[in-house]
This record gives sequence, C-alpha cells and structure tokens, in this order.
Amino acid sequence: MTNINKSSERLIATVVSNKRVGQYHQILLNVGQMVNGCKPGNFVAIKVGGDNAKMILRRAFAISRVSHSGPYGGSMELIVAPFGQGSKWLCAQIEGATIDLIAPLGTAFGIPTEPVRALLVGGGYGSAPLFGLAEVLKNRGCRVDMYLGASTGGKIYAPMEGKRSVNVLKIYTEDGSMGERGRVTEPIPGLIADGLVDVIYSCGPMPMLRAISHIVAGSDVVHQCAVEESMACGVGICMTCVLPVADSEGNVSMKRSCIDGPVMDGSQVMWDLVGKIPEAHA
Amino acid sequence: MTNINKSSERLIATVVSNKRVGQYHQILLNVGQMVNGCKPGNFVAIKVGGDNAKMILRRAFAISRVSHSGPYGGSMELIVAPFGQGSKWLCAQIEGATIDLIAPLGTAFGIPTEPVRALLVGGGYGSAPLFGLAEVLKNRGCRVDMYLGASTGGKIYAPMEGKRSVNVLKIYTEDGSMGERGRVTEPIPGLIADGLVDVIYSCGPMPMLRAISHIVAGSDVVHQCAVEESMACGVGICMTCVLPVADSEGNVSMKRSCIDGPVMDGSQVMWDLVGKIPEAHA
Amino acid sequence: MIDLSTTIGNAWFPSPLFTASGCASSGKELAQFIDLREIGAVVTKSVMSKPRHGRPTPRMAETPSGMVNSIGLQGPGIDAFLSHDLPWLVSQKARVIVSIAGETIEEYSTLARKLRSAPGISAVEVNISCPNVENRGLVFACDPDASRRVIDGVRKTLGGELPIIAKLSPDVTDLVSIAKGVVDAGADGLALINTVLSMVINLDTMRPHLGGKTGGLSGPAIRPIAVRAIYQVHEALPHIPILGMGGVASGRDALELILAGAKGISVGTASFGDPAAIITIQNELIELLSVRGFTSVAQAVGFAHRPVEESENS
Amino acid sequence: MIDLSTTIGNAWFPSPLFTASGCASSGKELAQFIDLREIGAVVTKSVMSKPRHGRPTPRMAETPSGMVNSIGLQGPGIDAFLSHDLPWLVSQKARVIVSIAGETIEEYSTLARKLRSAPGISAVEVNISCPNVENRGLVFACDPDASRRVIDGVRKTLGGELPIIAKLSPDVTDLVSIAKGVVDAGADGLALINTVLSMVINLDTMRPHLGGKTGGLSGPAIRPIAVRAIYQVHEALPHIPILGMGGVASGRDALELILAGAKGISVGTASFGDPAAIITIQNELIELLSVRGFTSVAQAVGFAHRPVEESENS
Ligand SMILES: Cc1cc2nc3c(=O)[nH]c(=O)nc-3n(C[C@H](O)[C@H](O)[C@H](O)COP(=O)(O)OP(=O)(O)OC[C@H]3O[C@@H](n4cnc5c(N)ncnc54)[C@H](O)[C@@H]3O)c2cc1C
Ligand SMILES: Cc1cc2nc3c(=O)[nH]c(=O)nc-3n(C[C@H](O)[C@H](O)[C@H](O)COP(=O)(O)OP(=O)(O)OC[C@H]3O[C@@H](n4cnc5c(N)ncnc54)[C@H](O)[C@@H]3O)c2cc1C
Ligand SMILES: Cc1cc2nc3c(=O)[nH]c(=O)nc-3n(C[C@H](O)[C@H](O)[C@H](O)COP(=O)(O)O)c2cc1C
Ligand SMILES: Cc1cc2nc3c(=O)[nH]c(=O)nc-3n(C[C@H](O)[C@H](O)[C@H](O)COP(=O)(O)O)c2cc1C
Ligand code: FES
Ligand code: FES
Repeated sequence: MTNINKSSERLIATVVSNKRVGQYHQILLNVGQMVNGCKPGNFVAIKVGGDNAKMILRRAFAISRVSHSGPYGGSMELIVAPFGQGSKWLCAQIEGATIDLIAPLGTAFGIPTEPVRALLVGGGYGSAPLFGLAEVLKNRGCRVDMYLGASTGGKIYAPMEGKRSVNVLKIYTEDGSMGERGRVTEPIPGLIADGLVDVIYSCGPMPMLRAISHIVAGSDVVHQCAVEESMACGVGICMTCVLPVADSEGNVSMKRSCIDGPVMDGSQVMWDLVGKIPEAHA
Repeated sequence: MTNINKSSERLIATVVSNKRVGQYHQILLNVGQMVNGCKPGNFVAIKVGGDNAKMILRRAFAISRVSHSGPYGGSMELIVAPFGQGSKWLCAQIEGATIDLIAPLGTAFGIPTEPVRALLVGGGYGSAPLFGLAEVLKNRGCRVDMYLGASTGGKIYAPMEGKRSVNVLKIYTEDGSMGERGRVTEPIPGLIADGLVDVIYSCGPMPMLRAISHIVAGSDVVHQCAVEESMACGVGICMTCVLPVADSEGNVSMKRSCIDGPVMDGSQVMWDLVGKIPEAHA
Repeated sequence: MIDLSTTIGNAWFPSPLFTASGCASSGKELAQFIDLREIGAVVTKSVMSKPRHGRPTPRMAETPSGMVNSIGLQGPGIDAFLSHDLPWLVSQKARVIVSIAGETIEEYSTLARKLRSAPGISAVEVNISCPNVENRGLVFACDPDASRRVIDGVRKTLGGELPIIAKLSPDVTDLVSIAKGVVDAGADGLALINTVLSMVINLDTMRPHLGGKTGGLSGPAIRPIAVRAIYQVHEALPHIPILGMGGVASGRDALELILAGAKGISVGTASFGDPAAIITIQNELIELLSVRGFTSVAQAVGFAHRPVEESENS
Repeated sequence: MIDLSTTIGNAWFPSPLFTASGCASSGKELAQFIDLREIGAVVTKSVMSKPRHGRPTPRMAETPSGMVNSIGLQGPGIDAFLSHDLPWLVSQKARVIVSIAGETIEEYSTLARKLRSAPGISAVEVNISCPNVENRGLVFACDPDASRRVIDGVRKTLGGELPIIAKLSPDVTDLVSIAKGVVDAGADGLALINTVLSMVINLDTMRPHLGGKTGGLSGPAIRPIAVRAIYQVHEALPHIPILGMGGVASGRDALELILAGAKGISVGTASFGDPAAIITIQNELIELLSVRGFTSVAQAVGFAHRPVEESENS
C-alpha cells in the first residue's frame, strides 16, 4: 500500500449549522470519527449541486477546525466564500442537509517540536485553518502572532473564540475599513529584521504567499504556505493542480498541490514559474 | 400575430401542496390568473432539476384541473408519476418550493354544444385531465361515464371529489387488484354496439388510444384523444413531437403534438405509421 | 449605451442575437414569447426544394447538459415557405435569414434561385450538413470539395446581392481548410457549429433510441467544442464574419463565443428550455459588455485573440 | 452470477472496468479508495521516453457536465515508470495496461521495445492523440497514414506477445477508416474515444483559460459522441475488441457503451468526482445486466446491433 491519501474517506455528512460571518459562510458539518485524522492544513473535497448537477467536479475547502466532542460527535468547520455556482450552492445548504465529502486530504502544517515564535499570516478566507493551527502551536508552547489581511473588512474572518490561542492579532485591510490600512505583508520585513519570527505559516491568495516567500528569502525564517491551485480531483489522479517545486538539489518538478500540498515549503516553490513550465528536463 | 401558444406564459409558481396518491403525486401549484386560460386537455411545461441541473429540457404534464378561487388565488393541479429523474425531482418538491412553468399549452378537448353521451377513458395518470373535463361536460348537460384502467390499483388515479361529475365510474386493472380484472378498452365495443356513446374522450398510453381508435373506426362515435409524444420544447419550435395525421382529404403530414395536439381527432391519427414515416411527398 | 449592431457581408442587424436554424420553426411559434423585431434576425428552419416528412420518431433524447436530435429536415418545401412563412415574417417586420438544405449541389442552386427574387431576406444560410445523395450519402460539410461546390453554385446563382453564410459541421479533421474552401468559393460568412454526430442507446429496447439511429448533439455540452471551432477559424480567417452557436444559454456564453471571434450568436437548444431565452441572453450580454467597458459588440469580437501585453507576461 | 470477464487480444481480464489513461495517475493514489485487484486493469497515464513537465497551468476548466483539460502528458518518463510505478502495481497484483505516447514514430517504437521485456503488463495502449513533431504538429490520430505507421512500428517491435490497443481521437472526419488502418497495421483492439478538442475563454482575462489554450473535453457531456463512435466502429469491424470510454459515470452509462460494442469500459473523469466511481459502476453494471437476463458481459457486447426481429417491426 501507499501513504497517499492515507486515512481519507468519503462520507455523507450532515450540516449542523450554516451562519453568515461577514462575506463568508461558517458551515459546521457532522463528520463523526473522521475528525481524528484531520490536521490543520488539510482540506476537504465536496460534491456540489445535488443529484442532477451539471457540475461534475468536487470543490476544495480548507478544514477550518475540527471539534472532537460536540452535541453531535465530531464536527468540522468550513469558512466558505460564495464565489461561483459550486460555493454558492454550498453556502445555500441549510441545517440538516447532507453533504458528500472526501477528507482529510493533502498535507498538513508541520508542527515544530520546540517552542518557536510563529507568525500566522492569512489572506481572506485563508485565515480559516490558521485558528486551528494556532491552538496546536499554543499547546506546544509557541508564541503565536496572527496577521490577517483582506481587501475590505467583510472579508476578514477572525472569530472571537479563535483569538484565545493568539498572542497578538493584527488586521489589515486595503480600504482601511477594519484594522490598519495596508497589506498584511507590509509589516513582515520589520518583524524578521527584528528577529521576532522563527516560522511563518501562511494561507491565502497566491500573490500573498509569493510575496512572503520573497520576504523571507535569505533569512533563516521557515515559511510554510498552503497553496491554492485549481483542482479537478483533489486526490492526485488528474495532474491539474501542479506547480513548480524545487527539491533540495534544485531539480524542479511539477508537484501536485493536492497530495504534495496544499502545505508546501515556500522556499521550494518556484513562484516565478507558477503558470509557466520549467525548462525541459535535461 | 398568430394564435399559436396564445395566452401561454412563463410563470414562477409556488407549490401549495404535494400529496402522494397511490403511485402518483398530486401537486397543487399557485398560478394566479393563469387559470383563466387553462382548458381540459391543455398541458404545462416544467423546468426540472433546479438551477444547476444537467437536464435542459422541460417536462410536460397534463393540467389535471384548475381552481379559480382558493385560499391562494388560482391554482393548478398536476398528477405526476415519479418516472425518470425529472419527474422524480418534481415529486420531491415540497410546499413553498418554486416551480418554473409555461402554460397553458396545446389543444383542449372539444366541448360539444349539445348534450351528448360522453365516455371518458383514462389509462394510468391519463385520468388526470378527465375529471376537469367531466365537470365541464356535466355542466353542459352531458351524460358522463368514466372508465379508468391501469396495470395495478396503485396506478389508478380517481379522486373522491372527481366522482361527483361522473354518472358511472368503472375501474379495470390488469392484475385485478382494483375494480374489474382486464383492460379498460374491453367493454367499449359493447357500449358502442348498444348505441350508448356519442363521443369518447381518451387520455393515456398510446397503445390504449390506438386501440380505442380502432374500436370506433366505422362507427359514428367521435374520438378525441390526448396523445403523448416525447417533447423537447412543448411550444412548436423543435419538431420532435410529431406524429402522422391525415387531413380531411387524406393527405398525411407530421403534426406537432404540442401545438396541433395533445388533443387530436383519433380518426385522423395514422396509428400504424406512428414511429414510422409516411410515403414520401409526391 | 452599448452599440449592439452587427453586420454579415452587406447585411446589417440591430442585435447580434439570432435564432438558430431548426430551433425556431418558422418564427410564428415564438411570437407569443418574444418580439421578433427585438432580435438580430430569425434564422429559419432549413428549407429544401420539396416538402419532407423528416425522420421517424423518437426524434430526440436528452443527454447530460445536452440533447441529441434527428429531425431530418421536416418541412413544407421552398414554395410553401415562400408563399406562407416568409411573408408572415416580413409582415411582422422581423429580419430573416433563410437557411437552405439540399441533397444535391443542383438542389442548393435551385433553392438559391427561388430566394433571389423573394423580398425581405437579409441573408442566406447554407446548411451543408446534409447527406450528398450523389456521393454515397457523404455529408457535404465533411467533404472539402463538395462544400466548395455547393457554395460556388449558390454564389453564382445569387449574384452579389445576398450575403451567403456557410454553415459548417464540427465533425471534420480539418475545419479550417473547409472554412477556407467555402470562403474561396464565395461565402461571406460562416456559421459554426452545427450539431455533433452522436447516438443514444435506449436501455429498455437495447437499440439506438432515435428513429434515425444517429443524431446531432446540441446544448451546453458542446459549447467548449463551439468555442474552439470559432477560435480556430477566426484565427485563420480574421476578416470573415462568424455566426457562432453551440450551447449558448446565457449572456456569459454568448460573450465567450464573441470573444472567440463570433460577430453574431445563434441561440438554439436554449430556446427549448425557455422560449424567451434569446431576449434574456441579449440583456445579460449588454450588462456583461458594459461592465467590461465595451461600448459596442464589435469591440469584443475576437478580443481573446489580442496579443499578450508585456505587463501580462511578467 | 454474471460472468464479468472480458478479453482483448490474448489478454484476459476478470472485469470489463478499467481506469482511463491519465485519470488514475500511476494507480497508487486510488489504492486508498479501491482495491486495484477488483477492477479489470489499471490503464496507466500515457508515458513518454523522457520525463516531461507538461503544459502550464491552469490545466482545467469545468464545463456543463464536462471538463476541458490540457495536462500535456506530464510524467516521469519510461525508465522511471518501469523502475518505480510498474513494479508497485505488479506488487499489488493489479493488472496493468501501459499507455504510451510519442512525438515521433520512432519514439513509439522505442517505448514498445522497453515494454517488451517488462514483466506484469497485460496490454499496451497506444495513445496516438499526440502532435507529430515530424509533421507540422499534426496529431497522429488525425492522420490515417501516421496512425498506421505508429501502430505498425509498435507491432513490429513488440512481436506477437502483447496485445496492442490503438487509442483514437474522435476529432476526425472518418473514424472508421482510421480504425481500419490501425487494425490492418496490427492493432488487436481499439480504445474509443479520447477527449474532444475544445476551448474555454476566461471571462475575466478575456483570453483562453487554459495554459495550453486548447484542451480536451471529457465527462458525461461527450458520452453521446462516444456511443456513436463505438457503434460506428463496431458496425464496421465487429470482431475487433473495443475499449470504450467517454463520460461513463454510472452502470447505465457503461451498459450503453457495451451495447454499442465496447468489450471493456474505461472510467476517466468520473473518478475525479468520486475516486471509487469505478467500483460503484461495476456493481451497478452487474445489477443492470442481470435484470436484463444476461449471464455474461460478453452477451451484451454490441447487442444494440442485433437484427430487428419481425415482431418488433410490426
Ligand atoms: C486547497 C484549497 C483550499 C481552499 N479553501 C477554501 C476555503 O477554505 N474557503 C473558500 O471559500 N474557498 C476555498 N478554496 C477555493 C474554493 O475551492 C473555490 O472558491 C471553489 O472551488 C470555487 O468553486 P465555484 O463552483 O464556486 O466556482 P467556479 O468558478 O464555478 O468553479 C469552477 C471550477 O474552478 C475551480 N476554482 C474556481 N476558483 C478556484 C479557486 N480559487 N481555487 C481553486 N479552484 C478554483 C473550482 O474548483 C471548479 O472546479 C480552496 C481551494 C483549494 C484548492
Ligand atoms: C402532453 C403530455 C402530457 C403528460 N402528462 C403527464 C401527466 O399528467 N402526468 C405524468 O406523470 N406524466 C405526464 N406526461 C409524461 C411526462 O412528461 C414524462 O413522464 C416525463 O417527461 C418524464 O421525464 P423524466 O425526467 O422523469 O424521465 P426521463 O426519461 O429522464 O426523461 C428524459 C426525456 O424524455 C422525455 N420523456 C420521457 N418519458 C416521456 C413520456 N412518457 N412522454 C413524453 N416524454 C417523455 C422527457 O420529457 C425528457 O425530455 C405527459 C407527457 C406529455 C407529452
Ligand atoms: C431540434 C434541432 C433541429 C435543428 N435543425 C437544424 C436545421 O434545420 N438546419 C441547421 O442548419 N441546423 C439545425 N440545427 C442545428 C442548430 O441550428 C445549431 O447549429 C445547433 O443546435 C447548436 O446550437 P445550440 O446548442 O444552441 O442548439 C438543429 C438543432 C436542433 C437541436
Ligand atoms: C485529466 C485527463 C488526463 C488525461 N490524460 C490522458 C493520457 O495521458 N493519455 C490518454 O490516452 N488519454 C488521456 N485522457 C483521456 C481519457 O483517458 C479518456 O479517453 C477521456 O477522458 C474520455 O473519458 P472520460 O469522459 O471517462 O474521462 C485524459 C483525460 C483527462 C480528463
Ligand atoms: S487535483 Fe487532481 S492531481 Fe491534484
Ligand atoms: S415539442 Fe417541440 S415542436 Fe412539439
């Protein structure tokens, strides 16, 4: 056997609740034992549109966090932006609806064995998995700062409860409608220069991940980012979700972000080649 | 302008109720003023599967009857057999759901100006429009007998209220599970021989309509039947729903059952040519 | 305000939205649902020399996001068409593109001759996706030489008056060379695409479902094939107007085909699901164009072919 | 009990359900969801001589009941395939059909030579839907002569040991003649159909969405095209085994292709929506066959072609 997709399974889950939070929907799904295999960074692939749908591919969503004991047993939370027809369908599902999902999928954020100073950077709904991650890091004795950014306040996802595990939470919006005006990446060079960060965990739009990678380049800061590429299968069989990644010897290959990601080492992703193809193999 | 599809319109109707009756669903839709244009024999074309459906064509259903004044204004009743994915979807719609429909469509049963002895023959859900028709005929002073047939009792649709307008109601099932065992067409030759029938109105499977046409052939009995052909558009623009019909001079042409039907003169339908094509045009 | 007008050859249309041949019958049936003057033109069902019964039923099967039909060109024949259907459309002030179909090269020319003197026609669409009885039933549109000869005959008969739109089939290895051939032979525009040859087996009878066995696939399922066909042909023949069609069911679909290179859009199967679809699509298209800063349809035609700018490349 | 077994050339398979090339990667990824021994065979992603990065992203766009992909044959190359992927599949006791792809006729033969001595292979699928670099990038499968020469080269290199399945493209005017050509050149079976050439325009960038511009349409949208292709080819070449594919997502779809003439069914895009789809389809197929009174898959192959009985005709 292999380790790929290990402990992934398909499940028909029930919607426990669906609340609007800013411009997102916070959707809680009853998934039972499945929570035991879910780690921060993993994602779920959801069938959308119902039985007669013309949509044939699953949609990927980060697992925001899981709860092992709830009134309904294990549950999983998703933060969903109503974007196109699939995510809108999901956001329209009410309590009691059933959802066909496959999880947990993909790689998880690496958890340091020592207490480190961690900076968690989230863009838009990218903050979703960071709160679960913060909890784990906090339990390991890490110092956890979280910087969240978005174009506008309605796109900042930062639940009250989530803040418990975080030492500092800063919010940046481009229109200044919440927190400070500006980009979430702007303060990072200063933090690094001041030696306040050992590891950056990031999740959000690709340009944000790319910018962070460029910022940490040359420093000792480790950068683990959760990438987001268009996925047809989510389980490694279609090769649509690839991006160029260098191995330790500098050989570049097109890695699948669904099984070799979504969490990747930011320093190995060849950001300038994303959407292009590397030089032909020798 | 033209008379084709006259008074047809598209409407988003609300489901007032949806009850299981035997193997059918009795679905009541709130359609407001539209009822004024609906006559027995007309049908409705319904969009199925919801917004993201892979089903692109409407489904046709006979208008079972309309009520002008209800608690919700005008309403329309359909009797639907859950057959394939479209009709199953419709049967699954609950009170309050909205339905995209176009109605009234097609020809209606011709109503005699004099009181006649009318025999209404229904097969399966084909009885649906006959109860509304019976009411109209009764009000014109006609004697109305109704014979309903199906393979089994669960497929007989004969609502209590409907029986008011009917002088005699007889039921035939092939398995004998309800009414008399046998086919609904069996007693008809006797009735005709005894001179008890002036007009037969029929609605049901094509073989039943064909059998009745053969029975009345040579007699003076008028046969108005509501045919059922597979329809892509329901409004006369696709030419999928045709069947061979002779005009008074005996010229056969392929008539559209959606606009030249569904109610047709049974003596003009070339039953032996259905599913074939007539000789080439001279 | 968006300038919706478009031209094909010397014909001018106030809107780029047309019915698709065979999907609006003669126009009468739609008049209850839409005002025929509001659309670019009614493209009539392909008419042949003689009246025709068409293929046996069943004539259609629904498939995922599509349908397969085998109508077989049922129709009244050109004479009845010219004496009944056309005058009615003209009386309604609808613009009309007449689609013609034949079984021989001669039949197409005969049809063209009859159209020549008929008033009120904006253009002729030549449906060459018909079996050529003179050549083993090989579909004209699948044979570069026969395609060319059909258009050549129609051109010669029509003279320069009416624009000719050659309607091509996607069921060919090299669409661009067929397109070039018919343009050389005198076509002013191209209609892309006709239906895709398909089949459905009925699982009850366990035989082909359609009376005509094979049929043509249409509807949203084929839209990506239509986009590719239009893009390829517009790339090769950027100055030839294309009437695009294949699965257009919304303004976004219409815009996709226009960006690929279509100057006009025919709406076919979508009208079966909603007889007023063409008007909805037109309104959605106006909205989508204006959001993108276009002030005319013409600006958007083939826009997907524009060279990549340096800034995008980085 | 239904006898599910099927054969292609001298290869025997316990089930007619196969993965589709490029839709199961190397097999490892699916092993969490299905037992690879339960299906007919794993058809591997087409492998080329050298490792390849494939096409730039985006590589896919969803379309109504379908998707368009342009992966561009990303893969590790034949040597890595033979030293890693194949031994793993063999260790799992999975039956394996290796799909090969090349840019020159010579490359196909080279690949065949390497497969010849590799243990554990049931058959070779030759994906000829690749651009021929020696002939203006014209896809082999669209060129009758090049198709034949590829198969001829592979046949000569392989000798008689391994069955050869030639995988054809539907994007041709005359599929039957291409099929006949490759059978004459030594193909034991045919795989029908590869994806349909398509394009999607992105309405935000207003350019072709895929990095590779055009791509291949797959999924339920193309099923009616696949059924037609299989039916046509089975009619012309009733004794040649066909591995059918194109939009199969349920047991009913698999049965439809089998009735049209397929001896085996590859499940591609449906596995993206559900990695265990192939097992569900297999179970549904068993049920549908038995309801219809079949005791084996073999009885149903091409059943839609049986002559019409008198009783049906009346
Ligand atoms: C690993 C991963 C985690 C994600 N986590 C979240 C999350 O927590 N919350 C959230 O709201 N969204 C998340 N997304 C993005 C989400 O998958 C897309 O917004 C969604 O698939 C859009 O589907 P649609 O039908 O609404 O849009 P459409 O545009 O109709 O989708 C068409 C196709 O494009 C793909 N697609 C469209 N947008 C994206 C995108 N941004 N990324 C990847 N594929 C896309 C779809 O999956 C689908 O196959 C995540 C994506 C990935 C890959
Ligand atoms: C004028 C008319 C009146 C009808 N009245 C009723 C009624 O009162 N109650 C009722 O239950 N059914 C009625 N039917 C039949 C009903 O339209 C079909 O059962 C229904 O369309 C099946 O759709 P589906 O999606 O469930 O089946 P599917 O088999 O999935 O349908 C696929 C396609 O085939 C067509 N089709 C399938 N079966 C039939 C059929 N028997 N007749 C016509 N088209 C068919 C569908 O419309 C659809 O386009 C009527 C049909 C017509 C033409
Ligand atoms: C029922 C039906 C009948 C058609 N009849 C014709 C025809 O007579 N002549 C013609 O050129 N095309 C005919 N077509 C093809 C359409 O005009 C159009 O090219 C094709 O359906 C693709 O567009 P759509 O997906 O919008 O329907 C027909 C299509 C359908 C569905
Ligand atoms: C993402 C993707 C990758 C594919 N890669 C290959 C390939 O490498 N070789 C090949 O012969 N066919 C390839 N195909 C075609 C499939 O094997 C199959 O012929 C086609 O997708 C139709 O089947 P489906 O509708 O079940 O997917 C690919 C298809 C998809 C969707
Ligand atoms: S999404 Fe299919 S391989 Fe990653
Ligand atoms: S259903 Fe389209 S013409 Fe009758």
